[in-house]
Amino acid sequence: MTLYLTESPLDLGELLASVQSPERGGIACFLGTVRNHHGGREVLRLEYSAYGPMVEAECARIVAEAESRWQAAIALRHRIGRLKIGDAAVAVVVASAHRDEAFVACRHVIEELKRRVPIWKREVYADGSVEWVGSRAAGQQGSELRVTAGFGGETS
Amino acid sequence: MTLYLTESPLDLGELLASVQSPERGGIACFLGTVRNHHGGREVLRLEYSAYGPMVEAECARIVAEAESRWQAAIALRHRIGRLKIGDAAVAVVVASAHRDEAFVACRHVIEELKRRVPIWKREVYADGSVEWVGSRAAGQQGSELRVTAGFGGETS
Amino acid sequence: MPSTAAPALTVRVLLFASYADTLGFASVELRLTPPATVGDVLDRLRALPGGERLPPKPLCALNLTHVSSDTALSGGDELAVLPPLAGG
Amino acid sequence: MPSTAAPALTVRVLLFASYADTLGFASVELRLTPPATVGDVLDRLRALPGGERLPPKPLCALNLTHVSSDTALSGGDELAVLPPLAGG
Repeated sequence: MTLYLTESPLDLGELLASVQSPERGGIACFLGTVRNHHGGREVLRLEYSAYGPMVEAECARIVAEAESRWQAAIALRHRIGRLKIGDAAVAVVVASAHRDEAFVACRHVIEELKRRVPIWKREVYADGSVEWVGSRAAGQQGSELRVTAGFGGETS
Repeated sequence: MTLYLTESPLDLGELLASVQSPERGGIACFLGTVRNHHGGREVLRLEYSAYGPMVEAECARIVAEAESRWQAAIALRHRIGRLKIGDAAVAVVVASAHRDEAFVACRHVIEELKRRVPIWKREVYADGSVEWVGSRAAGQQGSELRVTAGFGGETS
Repeated sequence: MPSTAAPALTVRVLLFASYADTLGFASVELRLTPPATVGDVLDRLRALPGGERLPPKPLCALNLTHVSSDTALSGGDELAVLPPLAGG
Repeated sequence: MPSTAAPALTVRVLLFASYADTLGFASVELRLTPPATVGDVLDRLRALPGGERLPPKPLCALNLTHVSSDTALSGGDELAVLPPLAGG
């Protein structure tokens, strides 16, 4: 079974090797790396966490859909845990007979990953603050949420 | 001075390292590799040749145009000489602050290279024939040309 | 529990990232009276301290698949309430 | 050469790939009577054995830059006639 999540540094060469073949002449890749700024603030480092079993299931669905739609071989890997500035957080590699399919499928996979795959990012800023990325914005997913210290809730 | 042409195997890691920086979080790459078929025929190997000085000049123009237009750092390398099936012939790596610019610029650079950069490819087929790719088609660049054995022409 | 009621169904609820911080726990077993939907679980969560901060329509996944809030629940289901995604 | 003519200009012409095979040479110094254009060089090439196989409008580059066939030539120019490109 393919593991889409890893705590190790991403190895682009390994992903390339897993999709290359003599029939596939066009290979498009995307690497998302940790930037030193976000929303105008200086980022020191960050930590990705995930709902692991669902990441595996959802990535498998995204890859299967795209491989079938574009006749491509696709490798996808997301790193979680603590990452430094410049570290690669996500890698997508798509090999197809022609470059058009490879580019379109590669773009599609990263967009779908961002839209559907349950991974979260907590950024540590130079001013000492820490924030879950995406949780401040009052976007379609809702109201304002702020990080609070835990309390011992219970139900049932 | 950057050399865009090489006779050595392409090193994607080296190209990546040359464009990555803490401000650039989106990296799009394209690798074109030698396929084992073309136009329905089985390809055994091929040889790329080039008008070297113009390749350097035209690639520099393409890269400068795209870096300015998309605020990106771009690495571009084309291999010439004899290549085997599966060898990478061309590599484009684009790093930008965001993935949208990286994808669009990467696609643009490979399309412009194909349209503007003077490189030629001679394919050796399984049936023993040898052909300059693109020279059989009666496209916009003209009439039918067939490879003929040399003769000692002279002028002036 | 009244003997006339349908047997309660138990659902495992998972919270992540900012939602786990906000409600102060990452998982809970909830007992619900059938028929129950994803929305019923969200209502239960909203009644807890910090639960008022959940958005009107949070992303939810039932047994590892995205679902809408009117999806029906069965005993043994795993329901995850997902804060805004930030992968990539 | 008649003494009334303007001094001839010399242009270095380069052929590549299938064109070099077709005409049987890869470079030649051509002397032309000014004013001369890229098209004049192409006409001279077409008069050579194999030259009839050049397409009506081949790609041309003058001093490493793409040009059209009506571009004027100067002494010392390097004109390359480029078969259909096949890089990438």
